[in-house]
Amino acid sequence: MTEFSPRIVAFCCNWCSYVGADLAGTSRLQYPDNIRIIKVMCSGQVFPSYILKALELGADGVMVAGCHIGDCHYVSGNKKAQERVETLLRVMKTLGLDPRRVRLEWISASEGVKFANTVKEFVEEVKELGPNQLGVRE
Amino acid sequence: MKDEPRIGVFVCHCGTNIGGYVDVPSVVEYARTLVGVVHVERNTYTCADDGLTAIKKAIKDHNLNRVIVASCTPRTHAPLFRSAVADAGLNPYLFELVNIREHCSWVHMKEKEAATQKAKDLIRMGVARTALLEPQEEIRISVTPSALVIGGGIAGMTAALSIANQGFKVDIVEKDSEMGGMLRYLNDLYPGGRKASLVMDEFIGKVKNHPKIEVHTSSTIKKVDGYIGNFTVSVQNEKVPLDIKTGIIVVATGADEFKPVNLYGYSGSGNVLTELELEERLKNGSLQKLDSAVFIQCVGSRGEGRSYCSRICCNVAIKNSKLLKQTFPEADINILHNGIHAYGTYEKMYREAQELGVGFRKYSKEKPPEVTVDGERMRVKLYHELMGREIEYTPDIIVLSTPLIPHPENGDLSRMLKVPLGQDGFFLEAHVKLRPVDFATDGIFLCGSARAPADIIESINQGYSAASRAAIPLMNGYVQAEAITAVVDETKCIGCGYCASICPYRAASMNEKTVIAEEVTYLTKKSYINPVLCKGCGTCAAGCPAGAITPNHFTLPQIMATIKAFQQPGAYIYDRIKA
Amino acid sequence: MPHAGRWQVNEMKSVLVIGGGIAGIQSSLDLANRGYHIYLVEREPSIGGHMALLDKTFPTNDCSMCILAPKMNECNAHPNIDILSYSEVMDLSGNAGDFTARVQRKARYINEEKCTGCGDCTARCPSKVPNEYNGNLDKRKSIFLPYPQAVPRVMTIDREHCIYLTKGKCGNCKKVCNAGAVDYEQKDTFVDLNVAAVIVATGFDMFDPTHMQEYGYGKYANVITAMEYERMICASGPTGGHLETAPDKEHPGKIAFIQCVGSRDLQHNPYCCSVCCMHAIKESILAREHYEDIKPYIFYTDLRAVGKGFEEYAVRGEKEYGIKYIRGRPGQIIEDASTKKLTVWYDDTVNRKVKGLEVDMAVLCTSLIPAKGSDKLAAILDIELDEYGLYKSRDELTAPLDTRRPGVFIAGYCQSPKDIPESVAQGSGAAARATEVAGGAYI
Amino acid sequence: MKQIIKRTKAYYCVECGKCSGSCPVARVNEGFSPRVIVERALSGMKGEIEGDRELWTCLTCEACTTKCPSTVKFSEFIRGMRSSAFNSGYTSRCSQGGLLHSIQRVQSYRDLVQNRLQWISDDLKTSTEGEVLYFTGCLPYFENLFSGFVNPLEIARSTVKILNKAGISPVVSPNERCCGHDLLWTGNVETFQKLARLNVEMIKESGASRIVTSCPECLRTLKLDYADFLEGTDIEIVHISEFISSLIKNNDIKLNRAGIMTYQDPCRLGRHMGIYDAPREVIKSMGELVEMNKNREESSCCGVSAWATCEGNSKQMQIERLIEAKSTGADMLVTSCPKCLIHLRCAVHNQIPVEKEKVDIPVVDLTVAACRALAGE
Repeated sequence: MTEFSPRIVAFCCNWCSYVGADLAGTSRLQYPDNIRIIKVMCSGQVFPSYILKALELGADGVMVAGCHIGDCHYVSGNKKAQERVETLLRVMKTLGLDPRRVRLEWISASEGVKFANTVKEFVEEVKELGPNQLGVRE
Repeated sequence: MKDEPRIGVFVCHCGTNIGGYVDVPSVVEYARTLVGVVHVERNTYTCADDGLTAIKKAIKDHNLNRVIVASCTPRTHAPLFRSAVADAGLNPYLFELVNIREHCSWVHMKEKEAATQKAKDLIRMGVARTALLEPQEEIRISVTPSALVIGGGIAGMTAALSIANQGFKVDIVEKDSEMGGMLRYLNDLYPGGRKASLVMDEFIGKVKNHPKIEVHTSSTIKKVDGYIGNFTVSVQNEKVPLDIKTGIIVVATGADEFKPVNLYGYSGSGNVLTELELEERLKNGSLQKLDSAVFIQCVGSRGEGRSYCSRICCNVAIKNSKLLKQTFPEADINILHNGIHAYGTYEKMYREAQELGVGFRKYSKEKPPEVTVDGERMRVKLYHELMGREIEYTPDIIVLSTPLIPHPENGDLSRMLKVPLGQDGFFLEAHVKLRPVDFATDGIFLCGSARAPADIIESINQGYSAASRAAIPLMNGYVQAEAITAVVDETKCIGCGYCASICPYRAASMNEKTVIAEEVTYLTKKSYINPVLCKGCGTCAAGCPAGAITPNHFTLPQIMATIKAFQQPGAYIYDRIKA
Repeated sequence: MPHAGRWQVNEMKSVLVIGGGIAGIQSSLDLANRGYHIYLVEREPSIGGHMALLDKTFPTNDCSMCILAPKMNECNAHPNIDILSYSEVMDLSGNAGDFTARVQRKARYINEEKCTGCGDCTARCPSKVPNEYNGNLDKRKSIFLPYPQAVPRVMTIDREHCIYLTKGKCGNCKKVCNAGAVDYEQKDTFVDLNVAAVIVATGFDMFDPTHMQEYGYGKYANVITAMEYERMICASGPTGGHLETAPDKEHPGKIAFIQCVGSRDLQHNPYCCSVCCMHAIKESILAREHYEDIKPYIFYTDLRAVGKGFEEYAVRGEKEYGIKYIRGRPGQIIEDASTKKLTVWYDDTVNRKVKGLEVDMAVLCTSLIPAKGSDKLAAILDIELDEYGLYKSRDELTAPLDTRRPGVFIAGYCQSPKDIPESVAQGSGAAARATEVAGGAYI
Repeated sequence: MKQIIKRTKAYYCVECGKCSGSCPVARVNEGFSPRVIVERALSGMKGEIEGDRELWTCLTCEACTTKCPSTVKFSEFIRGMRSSAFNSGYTSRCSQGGLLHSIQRVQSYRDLVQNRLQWISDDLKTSTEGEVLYFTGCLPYFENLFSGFVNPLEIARSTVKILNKAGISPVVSPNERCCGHDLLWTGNVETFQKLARLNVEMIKESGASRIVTSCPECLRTLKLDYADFLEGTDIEIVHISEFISSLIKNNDIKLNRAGIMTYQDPCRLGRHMGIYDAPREVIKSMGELVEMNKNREESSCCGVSAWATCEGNSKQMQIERLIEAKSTGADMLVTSCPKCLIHLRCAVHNQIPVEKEKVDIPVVDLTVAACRALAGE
């Protein structure tokens, strides 16, 4: 049996975490290939429905990454993101979905290392959780 | 959607930066299979002139209405490709950049197969999104033809003078009661040895006499509103608060000298001094007699906690050692260093100090000098690595070369201006190499030691540099705003006011509207988002209970299509979700 | 090619920028973006300067061409910028606000307006000459583009080596050119430009270490200069990014980077070049990124990592990329004639012993010296040179961008040693000064 | 010491270490580092330098001096420090038990009557007065000491023969004294000055306007270190290699082919005086020149200077140099300094640590080789 290789989608804000991911690249930090980034202007722009849709379609993990609290390019969008993700996590619990499949991270433009490490950790954690049951179709 | 997508995909090898780790030909073949894609090619460097020409040619030849470039980060290259697309007659927002370098080839350098698969996925996701892209129009914002410079030191004064000489009104906001910044505390300046006070007076004189410059001393920034071209800065001085309208802002707040309390016997009094304290003694002539002096370099820098090199301290120590030697020719002056960083033509100053007889002794980083202070008697023990032995000095004064450190107020200012600080606490420019005095945020610029330790010449250079960058929007009289803003669909808006309550820019407001329904006409409230104020963060949209707000260029259908494409590894069929 | 007639029309204020390296490019864009008309005069066939020849840039390891190419293209596409490449300024008369500059447009034997840069001619050109844009490590043709990203994308015929121009035979390029762009009869032309201000940004040249016999450059195959190394490790360079050593083209196991070759040297160039420590660290890191088994050694005098984030870069180079820093300038390099391996003789500060280190490649970080012809240009512009042959500021402390001639400004390395961001900053700064003068306000 | 530092610009030292990296002695002697010696001086450790045996180890070959980026005149610095040490009562460890320095000191007695012209055979034309003076140097004494493995006086005879061939009958004076080079470089400045005065008297008496030397050390000493003593005169001083090469250039003499040769640059002729091309031109006119890897400015030293230090290190340097010479495939190793000749020959005279084949190459003086190759002889 081949090892489970999770599929993870990450919503990164244009100003900090996308740039942090760029920095991981320019620093040639190697991390697992399981992640696909979708750029948004702000973590506050992430509709909760995006996250659930991704899970529904079988993503094994979803990450939302924004600027550190206080550093939001749009002042407070990340705080809104935090509130919304927390709400969604409660919903997920009720749905019987493991909330550990969704991660909210603050990664700044200078934190290429943190970006790479976060991906590594998250991939490991999702591996332990195993495949998302919603992704298993007949 | 009005038109069937005809997407062209251009995959960049970026030399071997992508081509070396991703199987580009197979990515190209895969891209051909995606629905909506009518043309695919690969380029050695898509960003080069030939690559851009190829894009324009393909748009014409294949009647493309959407373009994807799969190459590097959009941060540096999107504007270039956008303008190429625009040159060929397409709306520049019908372009998408898929990052398969920073986010793919460079982070998966040892797994070509996986990297190739990831590149395919990212392109598939890009195609899904691009198919749904819509043209956007940029708007022009008029610019208030004046500048505000925060900080009245040498960098700020230079910037202010140059902007004023270019024809614009400038307000200088200085927190202290007088201008001059660090110059007020300096004795002689390098290179050349001119008195700091003379240089300072010359600059202050020019600033004060300039009809276009207004100086606000003892004033601090309380609040910053607005955006490029239209800032309102609230300034508090001793008497009255003042709102200044300005088109651009220059940050020239300088830096502080680190006081090395508890290092090398420094206590703030006595004969262990910092460079600034030495300058003070030289300036007021209180140093009457000197038999021996020891300078210690890199005190509090280039180590744990404060890792950076403060750039100017070697030159400052050389300057001061020369002065001491000239004043007290018989004195034994030694500079204990961990590498003399007299970069550029300052090497000459180093040579001159050597000629005068200043001693330069390297210490080992592992065994830094030890200072013991016993009343009046001071001893410095140096482990000389090259000779493999200890040397002892009994100086009259010990001068500690400490780094310039960021102001503690930088944090507040950075929050008010919404510009970032680097890990070292200095302000962080937009790009280390090519945008040294710009912030990522339009309309705010940076110069002098607020950016990183800089000496007088460098501060002046950067002052002019910031003045040049700042004057561009002022001279044009307008800036072109990005088109990515949020728009309200009034038919969906339920008038709840959520958007207005959370918008940090007060771009969303509730307007009264008369709604004519089939049977009744009634008055309600509808959201309106001011496109000039809106920054396009989309936070309102994501929270709108009615889904009435669309963040342009990042619409719900576009993102949803991307998410779907993410999970559909096979040949992708784009989903037409009605907007 | 712009027409002479058009240049007399001068509705916008015009500024002449001499030198199309990063400093000159920055000056040009800053001024063009505020509505000034720019004549960007470049001696070489393409703008881009030395930055175009670098692989990556410190301390972010940004790909040099990746960040430069957009700016080069922006210059080319800008409606307010005329690039006069392969041209030199011959005379400057008049005063600030109203100068007349005479520019010699060297015949490139190509009609710039017709040439598409397709390269058909290059493919058929039989004449091969050492490629100076690749550190002479490979050959180019006599009709050529300096490098694929060259701007403007127009061919140039090297009149020294072209078989037709030297011997009257061949003519292949003309035969194959579908655009009809080849013109062997083209002559040098002169144009007069009316400009309000002049910015000089002519950069630097590299010191030739051949006569420093102790390092055996030119004599030993595996002793190269840092500029040659940049080309070699660059994916678009002559070896496609592979480091090759004699005799078998294997990549080196050990590389010695030798600092201050010709600089900080009272016998040659007394100043510190400001950038060599950093580019050696970068080049070491790149070596390790290309080949994990490479062991880089940097022989330095003082490791001057003085810019923003530089010290941290140096530390990272040691900790993460295994760079071994050795404080000592080597005295001699000796080649083993059969294996072509090199022994670098140096004094080790820590052990206080003189040792010979056997390496496979030695990279000489040679001095950056005043651009050739600086003295001539200084005479033409009536500005001064300093003791090093760089352009002298009116006041080195308070007016670094000004020269003794009002309206003529200097920016970049030609003013004093500096790195890319400092050159960019000065490029902008000179634009500000030029605007002050051209605007005529409060001067 | 402060004076010495000032005079030699030692204060310019930035500890770059290029000197040590260039130093042939440091490669074979772990304890020796020019950089550390200067560093000690700059730290004011006069006593330590004077008392250190390594002060005398330096060959003053100028391998470092020629390329010092800070233009520190290291060999002059060493000379100064040795003089300072000498005045403090320290002396060098003179080779041959101090015999050679004794011989040189004895020559400084004004009333001494030497018997140093016995080598002038009947076929050689010399004069007591004239335009050209041949300064023979210590060759007669070297003949006395080292005839077991070299013939130093053949150099003198060859020199005169070539001068004769050019129509010159040189002055060779019985009152010539040692030029004082070795004493000067081992700190005995006072005796050097005595010798210089005596020699200058002799030179002035001879009426010569041109001096030819066959020894690079004499050349350097007369040309540079006698400058003060010869002030006011207009005497040209040339090395025999320069003289021969000009004869060849003017077609005054012709040389027959004498085989493949490699060339050892003597430190005094090369790095001290900058004469690299003249001897090479002479060699090329009588054979093929194959260079050793280390040549011209980069040339290695013969291992001993001023008879100050001869020890294991010296021998190691000599053997390595001979191996390098042999590996060029040349028929002979040509040098233009009697001391190089003596030292390189001496190295293989007794037991050697390597196989004989590796170092087995004849060492010949340039003038001797040229004289042997004179056409029509």
